[in-house]
Amino acid sequence: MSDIRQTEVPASASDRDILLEVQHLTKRFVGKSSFLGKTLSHVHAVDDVSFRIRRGEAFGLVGESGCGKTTVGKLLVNLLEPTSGKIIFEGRDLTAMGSRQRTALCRDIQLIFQDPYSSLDPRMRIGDIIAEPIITNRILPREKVEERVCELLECVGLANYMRNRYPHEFSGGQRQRVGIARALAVRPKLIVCDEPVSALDVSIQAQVLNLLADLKEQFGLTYLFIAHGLNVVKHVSDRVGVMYLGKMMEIAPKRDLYAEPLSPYTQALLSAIPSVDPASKRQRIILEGDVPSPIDPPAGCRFASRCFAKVDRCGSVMPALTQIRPGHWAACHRFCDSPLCDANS
Amino acid sequence: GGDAGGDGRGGSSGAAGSGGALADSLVYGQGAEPRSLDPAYYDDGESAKIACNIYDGLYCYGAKDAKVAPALAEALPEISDDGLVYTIKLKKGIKFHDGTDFNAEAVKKSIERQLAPNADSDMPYATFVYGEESIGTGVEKVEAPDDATVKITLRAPSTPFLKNLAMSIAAPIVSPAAVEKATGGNIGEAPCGTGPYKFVKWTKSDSITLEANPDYWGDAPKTKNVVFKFILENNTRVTSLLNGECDVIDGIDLSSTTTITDGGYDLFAEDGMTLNYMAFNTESGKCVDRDVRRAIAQAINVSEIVQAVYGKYATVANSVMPTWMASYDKDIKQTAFDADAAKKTLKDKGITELNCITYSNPRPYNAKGGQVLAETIQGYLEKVGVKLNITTYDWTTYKNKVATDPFDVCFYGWQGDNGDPDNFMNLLADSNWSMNVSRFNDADYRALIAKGLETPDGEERDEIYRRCEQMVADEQIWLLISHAQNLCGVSPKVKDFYYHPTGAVFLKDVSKQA
Amino acid sequence: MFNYVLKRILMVIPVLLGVTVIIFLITRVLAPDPAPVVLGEHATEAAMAAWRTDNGLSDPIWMQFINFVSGAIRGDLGMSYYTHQSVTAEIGSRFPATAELAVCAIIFASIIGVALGVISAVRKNRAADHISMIIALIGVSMPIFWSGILLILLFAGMLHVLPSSGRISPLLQPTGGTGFFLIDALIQGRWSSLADALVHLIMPTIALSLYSMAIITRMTRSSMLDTLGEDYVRTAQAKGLTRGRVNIRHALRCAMLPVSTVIGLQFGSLLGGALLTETVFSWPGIGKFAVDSVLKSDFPCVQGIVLLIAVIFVFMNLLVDIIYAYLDPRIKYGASKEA
Amino acid sequence: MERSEMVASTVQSASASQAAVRAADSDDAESAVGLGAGGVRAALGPTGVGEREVRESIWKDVATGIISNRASLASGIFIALLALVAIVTKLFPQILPFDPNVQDLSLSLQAPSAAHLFGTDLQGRDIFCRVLVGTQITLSVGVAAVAFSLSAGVLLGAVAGYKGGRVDTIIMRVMDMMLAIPSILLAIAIMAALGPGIEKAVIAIGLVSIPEYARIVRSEILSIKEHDYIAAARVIGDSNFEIVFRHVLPNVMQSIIVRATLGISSAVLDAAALGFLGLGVQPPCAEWGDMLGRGRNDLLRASWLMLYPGLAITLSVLAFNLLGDGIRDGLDPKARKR
Amino acid sequence: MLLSVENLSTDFPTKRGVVHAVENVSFTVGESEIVAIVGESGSGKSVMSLSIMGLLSDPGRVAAGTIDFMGADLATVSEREYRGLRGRDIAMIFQEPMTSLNPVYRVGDQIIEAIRAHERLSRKEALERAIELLDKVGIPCPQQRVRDYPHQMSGGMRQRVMIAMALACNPKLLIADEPTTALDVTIQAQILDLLRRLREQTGMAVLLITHDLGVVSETADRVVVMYCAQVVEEAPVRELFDRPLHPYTLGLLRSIPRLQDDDAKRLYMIRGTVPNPLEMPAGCHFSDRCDSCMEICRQRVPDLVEVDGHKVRCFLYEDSDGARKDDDGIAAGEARALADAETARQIAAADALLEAEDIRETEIEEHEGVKR
Ligand SMILES: Nc1ncnc2c1ncn2[C@@H]1O[C@H](COP(=O)(O)OP(=O)(O)OP(=O)(O)O)[C@@H](O)[C@H]1O
Ligand SMILES: Nc1ncnc2c1ncn2[C@@H]1O[C@H](COP(=O)(O)OP(=O)(O)OP(=O)(O)O)[C@@H](O)[C@H]1O
Ligand SMILES: [Mg+2]
Ligand SMILES: [Mg+2]
Repeated sequence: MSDIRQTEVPASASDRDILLEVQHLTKRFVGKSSFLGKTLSHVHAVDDVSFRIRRGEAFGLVGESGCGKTTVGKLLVNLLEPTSGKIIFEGRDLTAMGSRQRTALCRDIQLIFQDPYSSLDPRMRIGDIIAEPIITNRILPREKVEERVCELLECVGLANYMRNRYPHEFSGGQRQRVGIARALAVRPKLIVCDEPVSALDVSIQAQVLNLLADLKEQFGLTYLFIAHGLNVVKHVSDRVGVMYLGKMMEIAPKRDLYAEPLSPYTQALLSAIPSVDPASKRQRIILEGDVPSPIDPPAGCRFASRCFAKVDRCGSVMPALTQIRPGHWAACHRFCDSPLCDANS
Repeated sequence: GGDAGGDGRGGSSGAAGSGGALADSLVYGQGAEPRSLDPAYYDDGESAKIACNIYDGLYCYGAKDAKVAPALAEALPEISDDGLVYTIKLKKGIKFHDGTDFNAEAVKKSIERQLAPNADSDMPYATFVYGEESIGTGVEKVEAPDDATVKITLRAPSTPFLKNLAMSIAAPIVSPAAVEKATGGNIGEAPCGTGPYKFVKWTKSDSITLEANPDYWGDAPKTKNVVFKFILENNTRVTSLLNGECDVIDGIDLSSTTTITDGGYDLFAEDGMTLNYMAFNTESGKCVDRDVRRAIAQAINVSEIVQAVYGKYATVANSVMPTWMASYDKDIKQTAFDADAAKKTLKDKGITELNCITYSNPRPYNAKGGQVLAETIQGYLEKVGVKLNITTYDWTTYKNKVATDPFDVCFYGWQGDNGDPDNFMNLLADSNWSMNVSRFNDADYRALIAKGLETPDGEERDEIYRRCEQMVADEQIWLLISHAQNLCGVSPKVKDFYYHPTGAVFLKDVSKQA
Repeated sequence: MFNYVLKRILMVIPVLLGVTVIIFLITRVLAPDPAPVVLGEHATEAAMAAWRTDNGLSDPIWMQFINFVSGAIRGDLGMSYYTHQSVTAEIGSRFPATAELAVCAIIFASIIGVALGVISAVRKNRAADHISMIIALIGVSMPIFWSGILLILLFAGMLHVLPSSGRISPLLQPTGGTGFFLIDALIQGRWSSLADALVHLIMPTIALSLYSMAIITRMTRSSMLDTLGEDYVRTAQAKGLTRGRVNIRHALRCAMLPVSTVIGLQFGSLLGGALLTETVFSWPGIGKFAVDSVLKSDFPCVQGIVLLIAVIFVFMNLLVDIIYAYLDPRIKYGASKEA
Repeated sequence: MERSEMVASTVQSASASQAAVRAADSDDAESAVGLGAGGVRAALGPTGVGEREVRESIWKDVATGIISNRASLASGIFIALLALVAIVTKLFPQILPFDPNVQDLSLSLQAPSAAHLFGTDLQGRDIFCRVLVGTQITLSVGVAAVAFSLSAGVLLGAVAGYKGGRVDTIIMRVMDMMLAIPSILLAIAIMAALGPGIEKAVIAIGLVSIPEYARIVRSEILSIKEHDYIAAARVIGDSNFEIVFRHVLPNVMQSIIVRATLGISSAVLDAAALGFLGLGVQPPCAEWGDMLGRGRNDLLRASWLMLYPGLAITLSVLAFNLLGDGIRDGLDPKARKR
Repeated sequence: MLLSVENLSTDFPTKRGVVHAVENVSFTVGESEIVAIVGESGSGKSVMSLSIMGLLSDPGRVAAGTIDFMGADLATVSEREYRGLRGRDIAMIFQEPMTSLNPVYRVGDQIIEAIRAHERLSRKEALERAIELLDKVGIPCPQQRVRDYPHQMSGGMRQRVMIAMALACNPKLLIADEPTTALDVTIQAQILDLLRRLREQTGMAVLLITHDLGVVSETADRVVVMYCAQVVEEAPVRELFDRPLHPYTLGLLRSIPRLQDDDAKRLYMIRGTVPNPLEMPAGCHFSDRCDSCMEICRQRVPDLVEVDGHKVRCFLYEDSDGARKDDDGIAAGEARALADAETARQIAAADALLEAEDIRETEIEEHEGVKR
């Protein structure tokens, strides 16, 4: 139903700059299956999502629980097989590769997990956890591994002597640092941070966010930063994508997005953030109802059921992600109808 | 001496029915469930014990001996001179429990169902009692010239045949009408005979209930209801006696005897018709050498064993035949205990190790089970420098193994069927190794046995078996151990209880004080 | 819900077929030839051969299997080698005894087990808890056959207050009916029979249920402790409900979900335990029959019993699943995954 | 996993009846930290007080578990003693006052006395010595049967759990089939088919408990597979082999250890049951269940014949149960954070 | 005052020692006032609220202090009376809507149970009331929804049901323990909106426990900040955000990324982590992490002193003899706290920069090393 031309991947930079390009990425899980194993319904976890990440950029991905953010992350690091769509990393299509080749490329994309408790093997020492990827991928000769581990520990602000401790001896923030060090160990080009701070206390959050910012600067890393709070994403990322129920609703440079959100969903999301300063608070939009189930969602705009500005078409046709302003893409019938809409691509 | 009293008191108290009213039920506890109540289909004492109260045979044994007496038959048979034709007159006016008449036709049918071609492979005693065509023994035909006369023609003369007809296995007369009605002609669960008791019900694994047959042709049974309860565990059975749940129990373990007498209950103990022995493998292995067999026999103090294992409830066997049988001879000399001599011989022969197989379950001839014996003998042999390796099997498995395993010694025994010497002595002439576990194969011996079979009862016949006995002792085929006593616990209220050596328990005259 | 039940029922079939294969392999392939055992002392080779042919043992093994399975489907499990009666009848006449015992045992075990478990969870780390846990520990550690013998020794042998064996005094046995003496006696109004049957049941029930009771106690305790720590229990307390109501209506009700599963499974394992209990107490059920049959190489009976027990076990599981699904609305109303 | 299967698997996993219960029943004396503090945040900050978490070395945990609980410490010592007795009586049989296997009929059925602490049996053998020597068989059968079923069960469970899919279905269905036959009946049938003997008892007991181990290992692996650190290992490029051996198995170890300890207790019980039914050891070998089974015939006259072996069985089973409980407390799986 | 908690201390004796989960906490809640309690995880917020409800789990116990609720001292009241209060006068809702409802009963029945625990109503009347309540908390089609099981509802709906249940008997005080932490922001906005509306409609007071300062700022009238079992600061909400006094509050406020902040700036971080409750620093509990830590801070626990209706527990505002400093001293303290925080932030940033250079160097070396 959507025009290919319109759904071309939003980009405004030259190809060389593009580290990662995701095209029409779709992932469906089996929801219910019949007795004979026939699939009766699908969970549309990620549905036709496209975006690009430039080198050295931090791309934020926000959305409510269950909208498919983690699934996108897992697809990128090959923990899940996409149902369809392409993942082009440094010009090579990962989805078209054989598994061996793919594994070899794995080390270039690393993942930081949300839950610092379950992401570290409780039976391994911190030092070994960090050393493992180095050894597995034969990045350094054995005798140099130790040295490297020390550096990495230092990098993430942990003392050298902690190398011989086990994860349970650390606090959540410290564990998260270990997870970061492990991801850094293979010198990845892209790090997918899956809600790295949402399990942490406020006072610890800042430590980890600062660390991520520092590391990005130091190593020129590229981030895909997943979060469900817009304020955290804003602090970290350069551009932000907003997802809702498996669909990308809006992509824009941070400044544009926060200053002038186009999609009604983004607007609602922004207004819902409880703010410390009442002065900066925009008009509160309280959405009705809950996020619908991703199992066999309705045909129209995914957000239509809760939208405060919906028009007739919303119920039947999913609007395509369209460039409304330079670099600012949105999927909403309100804008597609506007003259701006035609001007793009 | 068939009526050797022993110290059994329950049986010999003559003052029955002296005081008070009689109870109308009697509970008899036994160790296992019968296989069947169709005489053609069981081979076990547990079944016979019950069935003998439901059925009568043409003949029966004396109340306390192995003499054959007429039962359904009018008198002892007329036997033709060649010993082949038996003419039997029947009692008249007797009815089966189902109301049909007992007559010559019924006898004919009862026997013929166990003859080829009617017999099936599940009839365990058919060939024993009625012979086999293939080896030219047994019944050739049965005729009923009139309602009260039966004529049985044998293929070859057989002295034990008459005794077989008195057995409570295979020989009892069943109602042809009932057989016709039963599926597969098997009345195992719906028995119907002419006996003093009628079958009422069989609760599987639990009990069988009988009730008095009001139309019984003989003296009326004294107790109205009789229940046979199956209680597997020995001590539980004893407990049930002491607890008043049972009035009589059998298969008592020696160790429980004091418990029973201490509890104020009577102990019935009389010699049975059994032999308990250790057999040497004469066909292969280390015991093929007779001297070795003798030496081993010398090493073992049988009377000590019997005393220790069975106490006073078994008699040391110095003859194959039980003491009370006519042809028993107390002068047969068995090898004497002499450990030193044994040690020397065995050393010379270089025997240091022997393989032994045995059975774990208690048997009628060995209440302690073969394992105890084996272990005991293991002890004696150790003292003469021989190691006995024991392998124990469950009885049923064991019966396979004695024919197939390469053992040096094994344990076995025999419970007599019909009180005839042939029944014991022909074991060693058998070519079936699970019967003849010593695998003894001697032409002279076999000739003697064949002769004994045809010779009519009398001194000549006794002499034949005496020679057989001596041969067994000299060749040291078996190490005879003991003749077991039948032990029963009896409530003092029960009068006139007797456990017949053939394993039958006739309850018709037994009464119980209320 | 319907789909769920259907699916579970269909899953039973391969399991039962597998059980048949396993037991067939053991009895017909591994085990020694039964002929000499069954035919006994006087059997000749020819007789044994004839017997084998009669009993279908000379057919190729796969054929025997097909015969057995096709027979089993028709409810014909063959003939006992020993008694020449149909196995179905042999088992059928003994099954009520086992069922009665097992049902009494499971009821006893559940009531006492749940009660002890609840008490010890509610009074955690107090004397009542420790006592219950000690009982439970002993329950799982004492061999059934030992505790059974001790009971007999004490109550029948020394105190003479309980009968040592059997289901009922034979002359009090209700005639006809279902074979379940308690039920028959009730229906027929034979109170002395009922009392006698109950008295006979006491010791075997205790011996048999001890192990299951212990398991249920432990399971109830831990499940109850889990639910007592659940948020909704605190919610219930915050509503101002009484302690008893919170413990029973909220905590126990939810704790019973896993416990009900265990109770169902214990019923299956009781049937296994019945093997030993019935042997010790001369209880005329299929457990004792199973042991006897195995020892007598009466393979048709062994196969029949194993199959029956497997069927009971599997259907018990099924029943438990269905009850569980019924008790737990999350399953009854097809919940989404998280919940 | 669909709901129905979830239930099915709860049910089935519980069907390793003891296993489930024992696993479920852990002393959560102190794991209820941060009661109101929902979710992960509660566990944040430094290691909470009294909070039990997975500790580094399994063996250290095992030791801590045992030592921190008086009952399990006592049973640990008791088991160590049993093992010592077994080894010493095996190596130096002359240390025993009487030869446990040599009969002396003159001493038949003596009541317990100073000379014969536990009395004598029918063959006049000293029951005390036989009980002591019985530890050899009890421990070796227990350990061997568990080792047998453990290795087979772990292998099958690991393959089923890790591979999933059809392999899983097939393996687990076969396990279901075995579970549907009461283990003691299956063991008896196997023993009847194989004939008596201690090795065969080990095989029979081992075989029948394979499904339990397979189930436990499988469900453990399934739950461990959910942990992010497995995903992390895959992301850094570990192969399946490395993941299984470096991350999965070490973390399954603890439940295996607990289960194995408790498994020994049920193996001892099963062995005793077989012995009791006369399907156990060959004479004159002393085995407790066998002694009990034989002693039962003389029960009314000589209650010591079944008293001491029965006590020996009960105590050692109890000890293994308590030990297992202690170890489980040390390794409390509930403390593992998800 | 509706509720006034005075010097409340709650202990958990454990094997490894006594955990003082709540130490000397005092605060008040007035009629229809929303008081927020903020603090890090483990700071004792939940234990404090459970102490008020009398629902402490083993081995917790109220060690000292009084909890005065409408004239009754809850710390000494009998279990029976307590039960009468719970659910009727004080209601409570919990953080996890997913697990706070009993999964095996219909939500309607659970609400009815709450009603009938305190009021003699027939089932039918109670059901009507339940439907009414569901309607009030904004659940669409309440007539049908009463028949739902909890699992058939989303998290937001369940939390509404919890609120409806809490409202069943028109309580005077609602304790809401992190009612929105588990929810999405858009749903959180709905719930907070609901709470505010209800307060207006029914005049019920709310004790709102949270760790999210944003929520506090938008919802509460007054704020109590807890750190390591103690109240470190208490103030009306605007006052607190405009003029945080305690270094911890200050740090907390500065460490959250705000929408209007300059993103390039590094966030302020509070150093270290929350201490283990069994190994509390000797003096001020925050001293280890405090940028303005002084000698005295490590020796004594400061008292809670009041500065114009604004209470704070810190030696920046308290003399060594325990008295509140004069206004100048307070201003100085305030200034110092701010300055220290800024310095700390800058130092940290500089450190990070240095480190970065270090690492870059070694990395270059390594790269070459590997190539060779
Ligand atoms: N393995 C799976 N099988 C089936 N459904 C899945 C699976 N993994 C995820 N889903 C479903 O896909 C949808 C998207 O999940 P995902 O974890 O990507 O969401 P998310 O945006 O990361 O949410 P959160 O903020 O809660 O982490 C959810 O509805 C989820 O239930
Ligand atoms: N049962 C208990 N045994 C021992 N200590 C406990 C127990 N319950 C709570 N504590 C301790 O009490 C302190 C306060 O816990 P509490 O749950 O009140 O924190 P909180 O502020 O509610 O945290 P969160 O924000 O995570 O909910 C913690 O240090 C905790 O370790
Ligand atoms: Mg996620
Ligand atoms: Mg809390």
